[in-house]
Amino acid sequence: MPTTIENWNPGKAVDRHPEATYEDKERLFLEVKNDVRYKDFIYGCYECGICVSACPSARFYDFSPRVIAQAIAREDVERIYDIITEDIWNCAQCFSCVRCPRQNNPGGLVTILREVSLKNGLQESKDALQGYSRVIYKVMLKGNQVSPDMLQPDFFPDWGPWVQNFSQNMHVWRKAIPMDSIRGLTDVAWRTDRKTLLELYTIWFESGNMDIIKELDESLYDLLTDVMNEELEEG
Amino acid sequence: MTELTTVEQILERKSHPVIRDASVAPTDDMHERLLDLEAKGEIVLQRMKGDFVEFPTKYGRMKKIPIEHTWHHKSCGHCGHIPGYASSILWLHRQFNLDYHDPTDQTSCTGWNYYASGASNAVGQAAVMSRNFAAAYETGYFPMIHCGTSFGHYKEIREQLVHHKELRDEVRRILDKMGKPLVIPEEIVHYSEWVYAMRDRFKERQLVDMSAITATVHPACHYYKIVAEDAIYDPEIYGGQRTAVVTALLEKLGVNVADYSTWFDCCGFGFRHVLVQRDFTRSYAVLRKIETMINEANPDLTVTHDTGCVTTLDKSQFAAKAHDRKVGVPVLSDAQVAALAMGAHPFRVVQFHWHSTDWRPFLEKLGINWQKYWDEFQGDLDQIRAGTKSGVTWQDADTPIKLQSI
Amino acid sequence: MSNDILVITEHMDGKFSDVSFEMVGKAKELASALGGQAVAVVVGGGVSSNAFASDSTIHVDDASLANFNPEAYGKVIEALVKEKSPRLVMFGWTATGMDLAAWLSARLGVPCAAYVKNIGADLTMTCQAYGGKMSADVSSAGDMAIAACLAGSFPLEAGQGSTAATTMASPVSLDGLKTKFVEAIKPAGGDVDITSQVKLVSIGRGIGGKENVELAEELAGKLGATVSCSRPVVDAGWLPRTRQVGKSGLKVKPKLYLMLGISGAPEHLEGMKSAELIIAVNTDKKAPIFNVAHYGATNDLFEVAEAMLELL
Amino acid sequence: MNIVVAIKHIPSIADDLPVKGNNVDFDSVDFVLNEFDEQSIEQAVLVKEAVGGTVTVVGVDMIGELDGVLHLALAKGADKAVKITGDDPAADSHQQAKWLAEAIKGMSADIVFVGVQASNDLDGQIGPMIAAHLDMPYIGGVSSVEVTGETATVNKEFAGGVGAKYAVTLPMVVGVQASVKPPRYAPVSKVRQVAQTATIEKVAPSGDAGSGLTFKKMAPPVVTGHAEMIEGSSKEVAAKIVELLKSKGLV
Amino acid sequence: MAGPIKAKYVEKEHAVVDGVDISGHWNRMFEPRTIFEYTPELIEKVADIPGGESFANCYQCAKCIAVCPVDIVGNYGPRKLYRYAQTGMDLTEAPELWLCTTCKNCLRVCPKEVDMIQIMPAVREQAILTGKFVPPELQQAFENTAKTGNPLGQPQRKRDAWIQSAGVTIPIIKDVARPVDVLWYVGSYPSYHPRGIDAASAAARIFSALEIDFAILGKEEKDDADSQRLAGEKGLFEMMTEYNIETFNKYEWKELVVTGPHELNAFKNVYPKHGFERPVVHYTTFLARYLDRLKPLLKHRVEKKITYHDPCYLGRHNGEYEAPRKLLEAIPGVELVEMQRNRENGYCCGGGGGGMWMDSFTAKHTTMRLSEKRAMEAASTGANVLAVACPFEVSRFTDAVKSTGNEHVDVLDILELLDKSMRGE
Amino acid sequence: MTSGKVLIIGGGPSGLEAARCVAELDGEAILIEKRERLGGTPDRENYAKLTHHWRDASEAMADMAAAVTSNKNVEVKYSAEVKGISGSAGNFTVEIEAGGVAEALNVGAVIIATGFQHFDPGRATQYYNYYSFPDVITLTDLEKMLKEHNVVRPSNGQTPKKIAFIQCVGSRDRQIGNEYCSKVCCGIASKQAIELREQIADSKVFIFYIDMRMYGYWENEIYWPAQEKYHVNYIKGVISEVLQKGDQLLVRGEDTTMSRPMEVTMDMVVLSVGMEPSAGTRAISQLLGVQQNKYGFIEAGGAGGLDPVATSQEGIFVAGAASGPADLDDSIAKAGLAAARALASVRKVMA
Repeated sequence: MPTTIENWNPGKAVDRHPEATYEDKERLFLEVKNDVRYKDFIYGCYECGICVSACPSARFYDFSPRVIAQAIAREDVERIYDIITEDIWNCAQCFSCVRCPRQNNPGGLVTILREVSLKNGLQESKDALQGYSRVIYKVMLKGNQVSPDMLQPDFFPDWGPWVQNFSQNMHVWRKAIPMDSIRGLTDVAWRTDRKTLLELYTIWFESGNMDIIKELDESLYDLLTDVMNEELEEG
Repeated sequence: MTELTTVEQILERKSHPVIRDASVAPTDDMHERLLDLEAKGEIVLQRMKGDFVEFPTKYGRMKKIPIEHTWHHKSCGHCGHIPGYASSILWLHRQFNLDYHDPTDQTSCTGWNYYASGASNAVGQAAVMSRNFAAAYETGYFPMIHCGTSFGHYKEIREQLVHHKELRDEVRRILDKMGKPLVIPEEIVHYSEWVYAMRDRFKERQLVDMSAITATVHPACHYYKIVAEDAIYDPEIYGGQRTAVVTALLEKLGVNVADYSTWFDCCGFGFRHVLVQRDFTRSYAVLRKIETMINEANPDLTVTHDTGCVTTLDKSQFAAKAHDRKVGVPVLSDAQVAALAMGAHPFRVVQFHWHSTDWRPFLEKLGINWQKYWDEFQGDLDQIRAGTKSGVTWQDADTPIKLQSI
Repeated sequence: MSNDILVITEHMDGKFSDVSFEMVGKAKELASALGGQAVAVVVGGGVSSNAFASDSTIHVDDASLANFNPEAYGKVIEALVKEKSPRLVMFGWTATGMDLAAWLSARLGVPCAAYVKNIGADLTMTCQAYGGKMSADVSSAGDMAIAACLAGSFPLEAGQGSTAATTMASPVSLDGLKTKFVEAIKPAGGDVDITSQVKLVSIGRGIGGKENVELAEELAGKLGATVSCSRPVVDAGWLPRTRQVGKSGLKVKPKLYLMLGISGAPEHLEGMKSAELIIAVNTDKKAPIFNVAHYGATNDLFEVAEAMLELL
Repeated sequence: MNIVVAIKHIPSIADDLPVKGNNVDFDSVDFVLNEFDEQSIEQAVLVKEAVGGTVTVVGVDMIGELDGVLHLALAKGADKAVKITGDDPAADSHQQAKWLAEAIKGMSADIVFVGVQASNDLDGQIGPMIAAHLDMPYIGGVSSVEVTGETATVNKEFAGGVGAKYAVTLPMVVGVQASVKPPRYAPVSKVRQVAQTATIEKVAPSGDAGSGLTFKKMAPPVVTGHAEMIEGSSKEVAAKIVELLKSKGLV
Repeated sequence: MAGPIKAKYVEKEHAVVDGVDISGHWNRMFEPRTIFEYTPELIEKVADIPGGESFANCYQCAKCIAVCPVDIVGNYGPRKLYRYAQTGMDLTEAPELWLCTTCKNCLRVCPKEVDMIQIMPAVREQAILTGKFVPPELQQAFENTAKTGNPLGQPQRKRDAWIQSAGVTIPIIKDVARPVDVLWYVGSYPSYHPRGIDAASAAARIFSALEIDFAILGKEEKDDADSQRLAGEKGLFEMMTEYNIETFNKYEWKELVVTGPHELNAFKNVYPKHGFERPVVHYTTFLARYLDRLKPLLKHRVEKKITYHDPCYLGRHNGEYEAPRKLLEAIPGVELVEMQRNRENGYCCGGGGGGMWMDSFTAKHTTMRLSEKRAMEAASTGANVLAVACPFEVSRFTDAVKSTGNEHVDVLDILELLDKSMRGE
Repeated sequence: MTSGKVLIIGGGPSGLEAARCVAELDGEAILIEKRERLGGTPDRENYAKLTHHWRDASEAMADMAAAVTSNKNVEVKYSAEVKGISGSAGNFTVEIEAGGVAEALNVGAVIIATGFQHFDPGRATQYYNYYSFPDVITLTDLEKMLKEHNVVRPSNGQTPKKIAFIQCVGSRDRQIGNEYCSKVCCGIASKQAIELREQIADSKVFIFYIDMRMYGYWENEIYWPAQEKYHVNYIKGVISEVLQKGDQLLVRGEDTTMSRPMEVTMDMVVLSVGMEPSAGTRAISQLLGVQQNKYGFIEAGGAGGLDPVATSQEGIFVAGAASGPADLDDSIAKAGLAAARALASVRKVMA
């Protein structure tokens, strides 16, 4: 096909994601806009750059909370789709950007964008969270986000010889902690009552969280629902 | 009176900073809305039972900090990766015989996962918070949050619950299923605020001279950036321009607090990044924080008050050695520093062995013979290995030790 | 005066260059026609000099001649030529022969022809001239002449043999030389040896600038080839000398020689013409390379390269 | 340090060369500076910039147009220009070398640079011949020159990327293959300024030294073969080349 | 570019620290994107060069970016140059110095009159005079112009060789030895470039058919060097100017007709500063005057859909937009369609300001050639002929239609189209 | 008792202009001023040059004061403050204390011209460290140094070579409650930047801004010359914080046109502080019972919104920056209008 002005895309043309229709992009935006938090998170942006000033991601990535706020303030549906598919996973969620003199909350907008991305099963979010699902599994099932046994030397060589030392001594070190709620536990951070976990499972189901997990990773969903349902039935 | 030069006039003017007036605070006071909701019967507002003290927040509103009868909302990161952090907080309570509750009817706030993955939603997050607060309420103890992210996250959820009826209704529907009321405590309290409140009492019982130590402070983003008006500020600390927690403690304990230009920057934790994208976390922690601190302040120690920050700043230093970056600053929490000052055992309580950046020079500078205590602790471990001891207990750890110098 | 023909052979790293054998072969042919002898001259040591099919071989061996030294070699050859008084002295038109042939010519007042491609029985020399744009037939006045011959002009095998050499000491004193050999310079380490490559993508001046070398690298990468070049590319600093094909560079014999923007100066042709498949892309349809290449195209090299990248 | 650059003004080979009798029709060709001389001038100026001294450029004025070339050399950093009023477009290398050597003799040159070769070196290069006449050592094929005191250290290139380093007691003649850096650009304003202010010393040719060669014939070479031309757009050409490579098992 | 946001990083392929293998991404460290210093002195450096003053005027309104032809295929434009200079780019040493085609579209819209037509030649001249980087291709064109009188490096004595192929007698002014009405300045590309020769031959035939009393300079003609001037070689321009003025003044003629817009610009706008003030006209303007006589000659229909590309130096620089269109409309059968960017906002072919000789250099810093962009625009109109009126353009666009896969679009000079209609080929 | 007199509160530019206008329209004016001298903020804060014709500020204020003090229709009371008010339009009794002496004035109308005060950069945490770092100063601090032709770094007395202005300090910021634009800071900063470049030839001057708000002729008279002639560097992107780095100041922000974070050292940082209602304006509003807007300025505009000097109280008018950020043009224009409206109101009652 000859290259013409219509099909040539030098990389700066508006439509970076022709694979999605405008209607799809608009639908995602409306989901974002309909979030209860939306109007607390965006007022308008006059491009002062204060949000970028302390943004850790902007130091290394071509990432800009200002652009995110501006795109959303303008309701630039195309650009917002670019952000959903390209930018949001670089945010460190530190909320340094909330110093915004307009009281926008770009980090909060990213939170909503991420949720929408997941809820709609966008491939980019699946890719971004690929290595992370074991943590989701842990938090949803155990009620703790991290546990000592997650610190495998193979996954953390960049933390130095400490990781090997730790991993060799984990069991005995865990017993040498004076707190009763922690002592001896290696697969969770602290001891949690079974009743507490059942309540947590109830929340996951009732809040619609499980639907998000289903979009993200079906097999993870199956795994979690099996365990949770079984427990809930027993409980 | 002689006429002041222009420069003298400028400097004179600068010597009288304005004390902030709560009446012109740009944000609304949440507490009035909470009282409204309580009055309408929409929520249960949990009040502090025991002693409390009050301190000004960013815009001058006074915040109540409970001293005792506290329900310790533990942090996943503390308990999972830096247990000496959690045990130091409790150890400090025990030193003053302050009544506290270390619950097992507690889940994580799940904020870490939420900020990392977005794999949850506002309702889910609010329900988790409310469930935990309801669990605390049932015990009668007042929640004290260990984790900076939980603290910030809960502050934000509180805003959302207060502002959005539909959210309250949805959360209440879920809580009803487990027979729990929708409870919001009258203040959301971070443990570092308690440490701040207790600093004079710590000072009274200080056993270790810390005047040889130069330390930098990393204020935790989620403590003071999320719902910024609900963090403690003190006109005496940085002229009220930065949060006072941590810094005030260190100054009280006689530590020389040194400033550095990237104090406002995040640690680089990134939630998901620290687990699966550590190139970013490492670069940020080293280039923006550790190296800057070394260049500008050359500290013996850096002190912070959140889970993620301790982990990130401590663990990220190692790999940067491959590029000959300047690293080697041990990282502790304010609670650990306070405990150490009061004679907590470096290993049984403070659990230094969970920290990766070399802490020995720091202890040596404090005049602490760490080897002696390490040997002692190894004895504990040997017994545990041999099965003659089930573990280290408060009994082993409670008594302050007369720290032996080198 | 004799009808002998002296062939000044050349060698490096213990091996004689091809042109030495080629000249000896030609000298034999000419000498037999003239009724003289073909005498191979070997200057310097470290080489087995019984390698030629010459009528005789003189080997001047002296420690100070171990490495090529134009001043020392010149003195030795001048003395030998004076002594032997041959009809023709043959040099290779090479990096070493170039330093000597014209010098000797001026020293002795003897005619010299360069770029010699052929020598007739009457000693008429056919020379390449004006960058290959011309061919000239010249004859020389006087009893002695010097011919500096282009490599590849005569068959190689005819010169190969095993005539026993007569070794002799230097006929002149080599004291007080102003020129000192310091050290050999080997090709920069780490870089590829283009002479051993099966496929080469070779670029010339037409590549335009250093920044465009990348395109050739990319194409070579896709082809499993290595990038080589002509002299101007090296002179401009766009590629290291180790990549230069041609007389002053390396002689290559790859299975594929894909040329981009090389017009085909004779010096370059000399280095690559025995490649098995030569494809040349050059916008100048009159470029001499098309006389040597097997396939040619006159399109823009960048476009062709980019289009090939897409296809590969 | 007296640095001399001997240059050659030679027929341009950018175009077909017309023949007249048994030689090139010199009246109908453009003359240009030998391209190796551009390298040689650059190398000379670089040496001057490194150790100080003056650069004198000398050449034989073949057709009365050498001034432009000399001005260019001056604009690029040469200090003095000398032209030998040869006025014989057919003067061969032997003749030019003789004239140049005679002219250089009076210059007390410490080092003489020449372009290693030229496309009209039918009777050999001028460098070694100048060296022979001046009784100086010569090294050709040089790609770098460094002068310290009385010694020049030069790198000579052989085939195959191999080279050798020589230390030569000055004076000497250097045949430059390539200067260490590519020849610099001389802005025309500078050249013109030079043209207005510079004086070019004229020297009458001295010494007779023909090559002793007689041209029996001069003609374009007989084309032995020609490439099979691939026609079409660049994309088509690329496709055909790729196809060809595939058919030969080369990709 | 689309796709994930990349950060710059360093990582060691092999790294073992304290006995732990952290090779590769385990030790990766990012590099900051932060601006650590501003360099206003680099703006002043440009503004201090005579001609560069207006560079400092920019207040970042960005109107220029929308119309800058280079930005459309890359990341460029006066506003950006100002910012780059403010953040560390020394324009005298940066590749950006050579990307501007002096198309003048930015000046057309600039509220602060930041004048790249003055700035670029001035700074480039500075770069050249101080021996800074000059793109090798451009250096070659300069050297060719200085040595051979034309940027192509073709022999001067062959300057009039093309007239053999014109099929009509083309008088050389030296030979006619009498005053003529029109001195036709053919130009370098029409004299040497095969596609240029096609247009020159067509022009000769048209002039003859119109019975115009004209002559050319033949071997005495040399390049106008205006583009070399804009590329920074003012000295070269002045040298050529002196020669050309002297040559023009040697003969008696009434009007100078030029084939190329760059020559028009040189002789009409710049030569007067050197004392040459004579009537100069582009061939389109000239022929448009003869429309009445021309129309009857255009006997053959040219059934083509034609789009016309405004040369920057004919249009924006010299205000001629209509004559070319009138000529095209005069050809029977022609349907004239406009590209979106036309007349004042015409898109640049990339050949101006020395761009003609920096194609591979420019290609390195843009996503596609300007000529390709324009060829695509032309193809998008559905035209099957792209008509041009600048000798740079025929060769540029002929390449461009091929490389963008639009070979079905013929690139023809208006002269060729008129000639076609006249002769019926 | 009805009175034809007009009381003008405040002796700054708008009070002076109001008094002059009342007098010139053959009215009687009483001008009360809290300080011992006239001239208002330009005088008190040692303004150097005005943006109008680059006039010397003291000279200009002296001219304005002279026009009032030399007019017999105006009575000026110094060290005077309002203590209470009663009555209504046409018949106000205003209790004042002048020079320690209490007094009751019977006036027909009141014009409030109590002006503004500069935003105090310590009022809210903006991380600019005005109170921590000596070399962080405000526009007014710099103004005085410029006036004295002695611009130095307060920390060490040395001449600063790199100076940054930070715009919108205390303005346009929901976080500190001042959402409005203070209108003059862009012009003043640019004016000072020109003066800096004149006084310190080898200085580099930067202005970090959100957008440059240059009303009317300030564009061509100040902004363009600042950039074109004086090569002041305008960088879009405001500074988020000022930090110490060695003996210099590090300013951090985003360069928004480059879309890159920036972190640059400076010798001196000037905070372009905006306007807030003066303490006098706040107090007078309370005292006179006129409505204030959410920022504390006097709510002006009247019912239709097009009466820029009307307050919520009949017979009480407002002039100058007491009703919101205003430049000298605005202040003086409003003063004239207030004078006319006040006179008209008392004459209506008198008639």
